[in-house]
Amino acid sequence: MAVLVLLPLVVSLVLAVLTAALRTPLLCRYAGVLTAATVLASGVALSAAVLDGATPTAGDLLRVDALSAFMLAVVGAVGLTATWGGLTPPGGRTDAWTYSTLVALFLGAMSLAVLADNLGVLWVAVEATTIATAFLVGHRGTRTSLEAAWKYVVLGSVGVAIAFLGLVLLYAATVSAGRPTLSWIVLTQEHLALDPSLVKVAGALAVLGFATKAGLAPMHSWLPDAHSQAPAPVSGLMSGVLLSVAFYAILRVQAVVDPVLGPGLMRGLLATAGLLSLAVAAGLVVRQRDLKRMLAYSSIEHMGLLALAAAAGGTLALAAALLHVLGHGLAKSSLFVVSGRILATEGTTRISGIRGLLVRRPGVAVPYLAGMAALLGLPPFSLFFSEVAIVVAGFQRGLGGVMVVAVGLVLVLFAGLARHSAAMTMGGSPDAGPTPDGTSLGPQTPLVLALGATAVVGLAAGPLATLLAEAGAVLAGAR
Amino acid sequence: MNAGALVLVVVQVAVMVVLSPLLVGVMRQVRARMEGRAGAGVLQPWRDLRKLLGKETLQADGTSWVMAAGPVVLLGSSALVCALVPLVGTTTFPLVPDDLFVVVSVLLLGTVALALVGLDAGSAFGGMGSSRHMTIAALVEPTVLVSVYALSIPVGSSALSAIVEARIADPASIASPVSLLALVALSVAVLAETGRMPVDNPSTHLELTMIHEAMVLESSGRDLAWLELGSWLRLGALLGLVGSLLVPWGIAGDVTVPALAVGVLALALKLGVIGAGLAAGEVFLAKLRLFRVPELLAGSFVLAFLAVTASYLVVQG
Amino acid sequence: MTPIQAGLLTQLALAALAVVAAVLTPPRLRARVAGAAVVGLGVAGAVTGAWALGGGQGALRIPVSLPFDPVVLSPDRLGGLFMLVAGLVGAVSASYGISYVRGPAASRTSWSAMAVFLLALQLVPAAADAVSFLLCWELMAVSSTVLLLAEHAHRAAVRSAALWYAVMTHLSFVLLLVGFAVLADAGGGTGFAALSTVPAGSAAASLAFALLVLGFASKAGIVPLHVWLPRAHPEAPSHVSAVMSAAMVKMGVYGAVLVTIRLLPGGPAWWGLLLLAFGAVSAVYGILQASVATDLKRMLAYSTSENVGLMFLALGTGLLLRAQGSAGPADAAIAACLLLVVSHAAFKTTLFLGAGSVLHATGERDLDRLGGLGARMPTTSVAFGIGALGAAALPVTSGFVAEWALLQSLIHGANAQDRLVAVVMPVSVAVVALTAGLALLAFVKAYGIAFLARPRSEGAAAAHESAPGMRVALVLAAASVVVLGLAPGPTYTAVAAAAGLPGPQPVGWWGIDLSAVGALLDPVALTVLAVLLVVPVLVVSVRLARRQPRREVDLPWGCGGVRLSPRMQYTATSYAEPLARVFDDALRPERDVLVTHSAESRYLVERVQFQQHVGDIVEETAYRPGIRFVDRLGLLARRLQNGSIHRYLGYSFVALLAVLVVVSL
Amino acid sequence: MSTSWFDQAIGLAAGVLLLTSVLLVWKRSLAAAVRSLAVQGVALAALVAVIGIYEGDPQLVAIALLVLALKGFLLPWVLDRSRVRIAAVREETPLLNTTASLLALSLLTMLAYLVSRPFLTLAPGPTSAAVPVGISLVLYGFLILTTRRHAISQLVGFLVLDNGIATVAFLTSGGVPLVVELGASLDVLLVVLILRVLTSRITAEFGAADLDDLMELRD
Repeated sequence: MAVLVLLPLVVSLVLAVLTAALRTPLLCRYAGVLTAATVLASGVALSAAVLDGATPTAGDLLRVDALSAFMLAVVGAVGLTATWGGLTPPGGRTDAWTYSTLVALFLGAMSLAVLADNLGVLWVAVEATTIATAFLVGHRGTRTSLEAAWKYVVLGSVGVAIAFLGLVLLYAATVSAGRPTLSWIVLTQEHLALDPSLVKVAGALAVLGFATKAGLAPMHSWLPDAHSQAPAPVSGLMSGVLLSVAFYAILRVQAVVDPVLGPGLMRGLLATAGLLSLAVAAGLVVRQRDLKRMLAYSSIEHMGLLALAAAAGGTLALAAALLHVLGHGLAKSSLFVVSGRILATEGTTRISGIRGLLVRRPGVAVPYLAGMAALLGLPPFSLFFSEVAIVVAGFQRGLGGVMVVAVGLVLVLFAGLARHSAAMTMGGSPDAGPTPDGTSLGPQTPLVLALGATAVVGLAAGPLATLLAEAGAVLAGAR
Repeated sequence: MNAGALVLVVVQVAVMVVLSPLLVGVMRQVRARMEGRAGAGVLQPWRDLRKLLGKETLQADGTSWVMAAGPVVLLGSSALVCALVPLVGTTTFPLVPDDLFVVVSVLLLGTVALALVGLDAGSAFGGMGSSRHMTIAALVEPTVLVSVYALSIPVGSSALSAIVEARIADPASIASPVSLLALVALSVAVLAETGRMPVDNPSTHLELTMIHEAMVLESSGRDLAWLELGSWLRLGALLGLVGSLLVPWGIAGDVTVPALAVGVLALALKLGVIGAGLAAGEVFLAKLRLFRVPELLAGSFVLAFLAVTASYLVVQG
Repeated sequence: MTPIQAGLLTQLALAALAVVAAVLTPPRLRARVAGAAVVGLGVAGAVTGAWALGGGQGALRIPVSLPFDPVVLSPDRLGGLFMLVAGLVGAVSASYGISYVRGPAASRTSWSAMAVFLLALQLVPAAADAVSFLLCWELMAVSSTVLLLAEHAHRAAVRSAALWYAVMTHLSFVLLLVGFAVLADAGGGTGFAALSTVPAGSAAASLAFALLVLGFASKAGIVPLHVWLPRAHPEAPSHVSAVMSAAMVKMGVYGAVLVTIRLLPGGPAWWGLLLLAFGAVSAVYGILQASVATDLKRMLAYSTSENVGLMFLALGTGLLLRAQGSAGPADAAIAACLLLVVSHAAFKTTLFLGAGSVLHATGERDLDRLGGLGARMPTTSVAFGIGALGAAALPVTSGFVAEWALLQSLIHGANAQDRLVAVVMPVSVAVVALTAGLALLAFVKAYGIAFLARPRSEGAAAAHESAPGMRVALVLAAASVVVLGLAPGPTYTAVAAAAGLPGPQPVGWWGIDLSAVGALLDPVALTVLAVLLVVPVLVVSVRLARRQPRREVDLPWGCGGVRLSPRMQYTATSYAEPLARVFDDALRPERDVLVTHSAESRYLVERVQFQQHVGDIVEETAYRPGIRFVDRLGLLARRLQNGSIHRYLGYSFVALLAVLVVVSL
Repeated sequence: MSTSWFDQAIGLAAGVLLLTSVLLVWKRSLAAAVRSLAVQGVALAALVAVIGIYEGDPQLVAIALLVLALKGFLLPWVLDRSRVRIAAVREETPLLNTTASLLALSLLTMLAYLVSRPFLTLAPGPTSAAVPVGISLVLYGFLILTTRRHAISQLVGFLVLDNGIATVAFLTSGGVPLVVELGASLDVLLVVLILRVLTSRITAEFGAADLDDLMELRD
């Protein structure tokens, strides 16, 4: 079992090193895909194991419960979508060895983050993602990408540093309770006599710090720049899972803090951050001019919804949050991949420069629209179910007012996103027939699989439902 | 089916077919005399009808079956109204009650037929008449329904015969303010609906003023005959209804020969008096501008509405 | 497996089959194969609905991956009625669509969306819990948006129509979501059984009622939430407009009935008043707009708004009267609401399909450019005429029966000892009467201008009767209008069962006896009497005709033999002009008189052009400023992200300081 | 070993930490800033060493050496190289002028004391008493990051912030677990290296390392 736990870490590391060392075209091209596939396989296998009642561990630091297994599978699935879908015809810049190495490391770091039992290790892994992606954001080497990279690294590291301060204080609290530890399972299970006032500061700082990385307002500022400048697959990875991994960290911290303090503090912080995120996203989507920035703000929106779900708490909201993570990850990574193709064919990501896609380039427009439908929370995509569940759970847990404001903002976002999407895809030039495209830009299969999966997972009971419920229960403290 | 009701229906329709052209004749004659003309005689409408039925019927190119069917529908609906409204007697079929809403709907069916006839020829006049006709009909409907609603409140039924019977039984209710308000409102509505002064001038062919005449311009021969007879029946039935509500006496409560005879005589009398009064009034009235008509109708609606609310206040004390 | 379960499964299977057929079959066969499957789907829905209406039981569980309460489809009688209506409308419209659709509306996407749309429509009334309701509801919204977008590449208006529709329908969804969430919180679960445990008098129930009704009103096209309707209906392919207007909009009514009758029965009087007020405003505003509209389908769309308004008015009356304790009239009003639903489904299907045939044959939707179609398209003309009679609520059509029942309940309702009712009821009667009057004008205009007189454009002159498949569907729909009008008894029995009202007394030939208000209606008897009276006239006419046949002449007389050109005819605009003047303040039309002077002299006029445009005043005054406001906020919000890293760090720093202050206080 | 010695040593180290950071805010010369940072690193190492010696923990002493190498020498050196390479001399016009910055410092210090109250109540002692210094450092670092325009200044700010966290960590619990400590240190090092690379690229691309030039990405 430990092999399964270590597999994603080892494979990503080995592939990264090999790619950096050998730099063969084949390895450069497929290192990311291979890593993602490994992560996914390992995630699925671990999920199965967890459902069988096992709790695989590797050493003191790595421990897999339902939540970890699920998140690992999400990292793998989204990673696979982004990397596979991002395979451009040979010769593109994404073949560079640095790119592949960093993508493999990035995936490895995220895997480590979700597998870690120790909150410190979790933090190190999250910070490592910043390091791995810094050059990926600046990969295009243009002025704007450089600017984005700088903002990303500075804002990201500072934010995560704050989270570290929080963890330090948490550790201090355990020290004074006589049981120095950062192990999550110990913190949640052993009911240490932690000092509430210290845990309060610690938890608030940790959440604030990880919220930076999760793209929650007002610490979101790096996100639109980084997402719009990174190569499309990297944007997909960052938006699809990196944010969620950071959010996962918040969930873990919340699970430690809430039993000590009661849910009030975290609820207040997360609800505020969630509403602010929705407001910022809504405000900036309305008159958005750039496709990728628009997608980035949509990520902020969905992170806001996740924050609200976490604020609500309880098994339903948490399971919904996790399903939301999966659905959003798959849809958003697909959309970023599509945005890369749009950039390649249209030569721009300016919304006003993209017109009549559905007529001219159905191979791009159809996945775009499907992905957007998923993001807008339309059925049968799973985001529909998770959003409904979040709102229902929010009301049940006494966050009715917050939810009302939230759905109002979501409505504005819906209008904005729908308007821009319609402007880009609908209408058009009946004289110019469809242009052959799609396949020449990259494989369609991953998009079909990802969006298909998004459509199916909401309507699938069985193991997934059990896993989600288990993972929600892990956080709610029932397991 | 109730044999008595059947007899009554036959009598009513037959009497109205006879009387309503006479009514028009009387009205024209009164008017002519008051204006200092000799007039064509009371029987002129009958002679017109006979003449029209004998003439050939022309149909313009591009017109459709509506030109032929419309007049029949109008006549049929008018006849049905005559059959349903308590004019001579109050006995009704158990399955075809003289329900207020049914009567109004049947009336409107004729209105629609006439409006379509006006449109069918495709002449500018026809369209104009049709448009004005429908506009007025649309605005009249609330007044009609609300005023009869006001009258129905004390009875608790929307059946006209029940209302009339109740008024015979309790004559005091006729003079009540509610009843008077409702009757005035209803009368205005009837004037508008039948195209009398001050809404329409029935004796003119000036395009600025005409409504009814504009619609029948393209009809000829028997089509025109049916249209005219249908319109006269409507006029007769509606004036007869006002008469029955205002002066309910004489209306046959059961179907016996004497009662029917009295009913017919009473009806003829009422129609004659109302028609003559109306004609006399028309001499002194100027036709309203078309766009002032809604004001008149709004006024009548307010009266009807006041009648309803007042009746509740009265009922509740 | 119960028949209901089998029916639900069959619907799912047929929808899947239709999607597969739409995707896989070649374009030549697609319409027939996929269309047949969709027709089958509709029929399956109708049968299942009828079974449920008859009291059949059965549930189908939807698997979802979140730990909700069970997500279940299980139609009750009320749901069965709406499922039946949706299924029939869908089946007829789809069979019409088989011959009707061309081009983009016949694409794989459109046929698949049609199948999903119909499925969702039929499953909304089957939902037995909030989650499955919302699921079907959204599915319905999404698929109809896709259908609406079919011709996006050809007409720019489609995009804006779809956008309005999408946003308004999402607004509706959001309101429903919050409303159900409030109820679920109070009732302790998302199943309808749990929701209905909330006492109707509680604050939560009232809040939920307000939210849900607003949400349903938005879908139902109730003013002021109707703005999507006059945009979406004209731009959708006509068979889709038919389903949208005749069935989808009804789901809003279904929702309102569901909430007030089934989930939260016995609500306070103001619930009824609210519904009544909404309904009254919509009815009058909708029909006013319809009267002055010149686009045939836009006019039908506004008429939908009117009809739904009447349904809300009827429902509101029912609730109000129930709350005031007069049960008999209340039951009649609720039955009238459902009768209106059934009737509107019949005649609006007819009208939209008829409009589709007109559009198909002439390429025109503008009434001002139609004319003379009666001779060219006899079947369509008759069918549309019957539909128009129904919409104008004239005897003996379904529309007449429904409005009759409504008026009966209104005038008898006021017997309650209540001043509020005493004022509200006459106003309602006046509203219904005015609505009926204006509807008369609107439909005389639509029928007279489009089908009578002479063609006003080349397209209209070149019109031809539509394909047999379309005609069959049209005739079926039109026949249903007459049959429902002639024999309202069975329908009344059905709606009474659906709403859980006391069973009505059968009377005469399939007539209605509203014994609670002492009124009865037997259209067959009325018709027989009418026929008896018309027979002599006909006999005379026929004899005269035999003696002296009708003579065709070249030209109408036209007041003196002026050579008439079609341009001299009244148009739809001029027809409604007097009315537009009367209601100037409510409609605020924009009138332009363009005078072209001749080149020689300014005193000589070469041409005068009169244009009148009636916008939607609700949209202008309520929505536009809102949109502009949000837009301006969007511009302001941009300053948040002005690119300065210091500002960004500042945000984080301020957040850090704020959090530190908060936690250390 | 007497407690008062320990008290004084802790106090001294904390004082130096605080002083250097105030200097960092005060001075605009970049060379001086890097020097102050080096001194601060040494002070931090000293602090760790004192705690290690006082508690007799050889591991902590080893960590002190590591801290000395990293924060006292390696990072300042990297920074200095960078500064020399792009020929940066001074921070020209910070967004907040010096007076205002210094006033802000006092407010931030008060906040830091407020935040550290739990430590004083939980375990009174010299180390707890010095915790506010660490928190202050974090806030100062953030202030420098927010208000300074030059890329090198931001790096300095980041390192001050990091030093603050490390100070808190060592003062409150004698440092986080070793593996975390190592990971964190490695991460910081890598971040600084990345920022250094980016700084030189920015200088090459924009002609200066003034961060206000980085305003092309906006809405």
